[in-house]
Amino acid sequence: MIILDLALMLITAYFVGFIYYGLYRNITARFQRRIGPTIFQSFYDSIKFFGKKEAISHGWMFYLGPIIMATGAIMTLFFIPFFYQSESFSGLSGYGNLFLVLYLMLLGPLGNAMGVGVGGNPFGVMGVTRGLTRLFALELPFYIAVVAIMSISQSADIATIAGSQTTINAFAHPLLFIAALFSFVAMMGQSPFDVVGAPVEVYSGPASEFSGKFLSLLMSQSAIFSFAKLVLMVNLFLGGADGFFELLWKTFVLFLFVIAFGAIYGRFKTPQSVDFLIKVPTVIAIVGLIFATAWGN
Amino acid sequence: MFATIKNRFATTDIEVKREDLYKVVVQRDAIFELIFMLREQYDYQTLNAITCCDWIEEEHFAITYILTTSDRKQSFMVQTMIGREDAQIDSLTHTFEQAEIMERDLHEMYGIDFPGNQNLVELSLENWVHTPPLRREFDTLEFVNNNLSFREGRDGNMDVKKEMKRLRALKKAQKAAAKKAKEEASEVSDGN
Amino acid sequence: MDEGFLKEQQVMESDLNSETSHKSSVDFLMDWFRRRSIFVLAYGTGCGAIEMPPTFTSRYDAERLGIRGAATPRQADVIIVSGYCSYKTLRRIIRTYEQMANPKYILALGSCTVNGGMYWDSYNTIKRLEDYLPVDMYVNGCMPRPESILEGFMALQKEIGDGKISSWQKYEDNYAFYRKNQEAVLGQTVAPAYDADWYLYDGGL
Amino acid sequence: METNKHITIFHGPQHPGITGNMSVELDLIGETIQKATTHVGYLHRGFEKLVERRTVIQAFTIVCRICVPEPDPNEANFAMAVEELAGIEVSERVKYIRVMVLELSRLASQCMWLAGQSGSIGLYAVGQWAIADRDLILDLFEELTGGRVYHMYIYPGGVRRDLPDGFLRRLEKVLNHFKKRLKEYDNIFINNASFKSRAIGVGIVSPEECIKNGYVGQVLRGCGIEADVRKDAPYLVYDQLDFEVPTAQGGDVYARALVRRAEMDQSIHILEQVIDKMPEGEIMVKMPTHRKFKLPKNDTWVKVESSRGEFAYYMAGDGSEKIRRMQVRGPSLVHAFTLLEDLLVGAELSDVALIMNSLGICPPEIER
Repeated sequence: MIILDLALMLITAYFVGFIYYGLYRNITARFQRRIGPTIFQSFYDSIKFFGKKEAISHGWMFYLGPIIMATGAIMTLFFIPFFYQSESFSGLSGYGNLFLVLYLMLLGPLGNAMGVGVGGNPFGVMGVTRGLTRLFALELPFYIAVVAIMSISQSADIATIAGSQTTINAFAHPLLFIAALFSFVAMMGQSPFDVVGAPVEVYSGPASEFSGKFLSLLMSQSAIFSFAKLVLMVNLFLGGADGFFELLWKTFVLFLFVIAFGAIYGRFKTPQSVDFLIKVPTVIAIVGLIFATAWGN
Repeated sequence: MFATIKNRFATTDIEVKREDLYKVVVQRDAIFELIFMLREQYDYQTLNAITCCDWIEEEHFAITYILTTSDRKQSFMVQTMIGREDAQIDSLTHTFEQAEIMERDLHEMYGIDFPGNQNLVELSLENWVHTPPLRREFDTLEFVNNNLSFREGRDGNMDVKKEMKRLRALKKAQKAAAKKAKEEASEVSDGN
Repeated sequence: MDEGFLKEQQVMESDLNSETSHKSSVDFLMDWFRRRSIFVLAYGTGCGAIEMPPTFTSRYDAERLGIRGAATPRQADVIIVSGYCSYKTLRRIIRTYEQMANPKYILALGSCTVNGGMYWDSYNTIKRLEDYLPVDMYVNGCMPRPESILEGFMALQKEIGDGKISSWQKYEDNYAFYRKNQEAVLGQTVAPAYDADWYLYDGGL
Repeated sequence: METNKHITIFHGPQHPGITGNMSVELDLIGETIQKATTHVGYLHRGFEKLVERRTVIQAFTIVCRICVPEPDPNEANFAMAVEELAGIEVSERVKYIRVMVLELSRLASQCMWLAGQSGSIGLYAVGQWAIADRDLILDLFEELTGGRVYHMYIYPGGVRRDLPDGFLRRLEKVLNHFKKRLKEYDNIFINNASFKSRAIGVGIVSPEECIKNGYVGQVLRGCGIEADVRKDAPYLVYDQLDFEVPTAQGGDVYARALVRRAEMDQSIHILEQVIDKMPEGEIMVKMPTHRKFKLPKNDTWVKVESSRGEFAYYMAGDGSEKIRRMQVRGPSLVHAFTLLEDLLVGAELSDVALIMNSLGICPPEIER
């Protein structure tokens, strides 16, 4: 039965993720005063790339990169319960807690770094270096906020954290939420922290050398992973969800915020974004942690 | 200023082109002295351009240095002639940094050598082995015809001149025929 | 007059008789997706590139048709040769084109790619692009307006959707012909020989 | 040299962050640039040779192709050089129309810059708006000349056709629209914290270097030097119009952005005066047919202020109906080599597109 559950979770995340990406492009287009593509556009793109034939090969190590990344994304998804009360759509969350999820979220980028390094494209390597630097910086405030939330809820189980919020954490502990939100924008690769794949600098960063099926795989994992991250944020800070409708509107509001944030800011350089993430959100998170521990108990 | 230049460089050839543009033609060995004098004494601080004009009939290149004052209100064209065969003139890179790229351009387009410029490599062209393209003896149309092919054109493509001639002849013939017919008709009517 | 009419009739009937009507359902589906998603390589090779920004931005908004820019040749479907092509650029275009993954298409803009255009007597531009690369669609004009470019794209999309275009196949099949022409203008320094399987001999898979 | 640390990459010609079809060869350690070498020639068409083979009026149709984003300074230069050599004096109305065309094209070109500069820091919304606003100007051009980008309008001896009915009124409408929009650009782009944090202190040029090496345009004005061909050596009717030369201090990318932004205001101001002052008169001097139109044996040097700085032509006639020699000296020639290669050393890879856009480097005018 769990297999069916996992398959349903994957399919939901896949389609909702792609539709969110389509919406992202469409809403950004509206910001830019144009019509924009249909909301299924990203899905079309991904399928089209699946049908392309690569002209070259860099060896199996190179192609392991996207596969490890996709594995990381899917595993992350499986350990995040969609709803805090329901038995279905809880995946493997009974077998692993928040610590495991945080660990799994790191797996993908590391695997990708390995693959791109083999590819030998200097822009890909540069993109990966930038990505890992940014990852290091954004994890710091995010981990502090998550640790604070865990200590408040006295649990590391995501469903318990989501279910135990009488006032949702975003209002009860705004400082932690703000800190985590900065990290989240960076995690989603939005402006001003989108230095990894900056086209005017390093083409498309880590993905520069990928094409065809593996690019399609990268796009799919990115859609799934984005949805997993959105669900995680909703569970931790927005009180979780008790049904599909609640889940969708909560994730969408969060996603809309990320888009709007990205549309009006330019891109920071790598040192600038690291500097910013280590200073501002980290300090906010620490202050939030102190407040939470002082008042929480 | 003009008097000084006339005396020192024994030239009478100073032209006032516009109120903001003067031109002088001097001997080849005196040109750098003149440029330095203009630069030191009359505030012509900027080298705007180095141009070259190929006078193939008179067997020389006219090299013009265009200098501008630091307030950018006056320009001075300093011209000299160098022979077309083994053309060479000293580089100005030691004084004006930007001369490097201008000389590189002229070297490529005219084959002029600038001793002192370290960086006379190809600028616009790549693997060019023919005559430098801006020299007058280089015929670009001949080069194109030898190396490249054009599209044949549409199936029904016609030579415009020939076709016009044909149409004109046709029209003339028609007119003549009409006239003849008319005459015949009038003859017939006369006959009646 | 009869001739032109007959030719038109042939073109109209050829749709019915073409092999494309027998393609498999997977191919049909793939073509449907290909047609709706076209990634254009960000390479402004000539002056026509000045009309690319208007085509892709708010006023004409090519993205509503599923056409968007791609940064690297590996991810691009279409390369736009926007106007005249100097030898130095041609070398880069060939190199870039060969890096793109199949299926790939070439859209040529302006009169210059058709027959040299106003640079017909220039010593540094090629005159007929199709001697060197397989061109799928010409958009004429000097330079073509964004509307024309969009129309060219839509025509290309239609051909892709019908599964008619296989220019990359043509390039591979007639590689000797293209290579000969390329070497005639560029010398021996064109690019490494293009071969879909070259990696097999190079310590690859 | 520690060879293992160095990496050489080509920034262009196929790159989203390059201004046109050119490339910069970068020698990097990490992401810091050690050495930069500019490569051009991807757009070389041999204009100067083609012009020598054509009669003056035939040459007129191709000169506008020399600089693609802003063709009108080429036409103006060409017309002014021919008129000076042939001794033709054009009417007041022609001069005003030419000023109008030049300022409109300056405004359009600055919009293009807005798009490029904001795109170089990933603020794509500004780029989308600016290009769409530029299209309004192109519509005016289309109405006036028949062409969106290449106009072939400023003919030696006049302009090719008179203003259509109500053109000035429509121009005024567009200007009013621009005035409203420019404030939005200020809010979202020029005053944006992320742009300031990227642009201030990047790509600094010193005033002495500017004068010595012949840098022009915004590079000079960004160092606080009031330099503008329209003021220093007025051509057409710029001496009768009231405008300022905006300057800024610092010599960095942000200073150049401020200067360009202020220039857009000045262009609008000039255009409004042109609308008020437009005189009546002939639009074309009577000229011989192009086969008989001959240039005397003489040479000249003319320059106009383009949107990127001084744009100059050297032209020599030899008594025949063909031009003996026409040399183009665009602002980008020195900027792309002497200046860019200097500025990029020590900069980061992320700054390359930023600096290139702020210099407004346009490759077709370098290699012609």
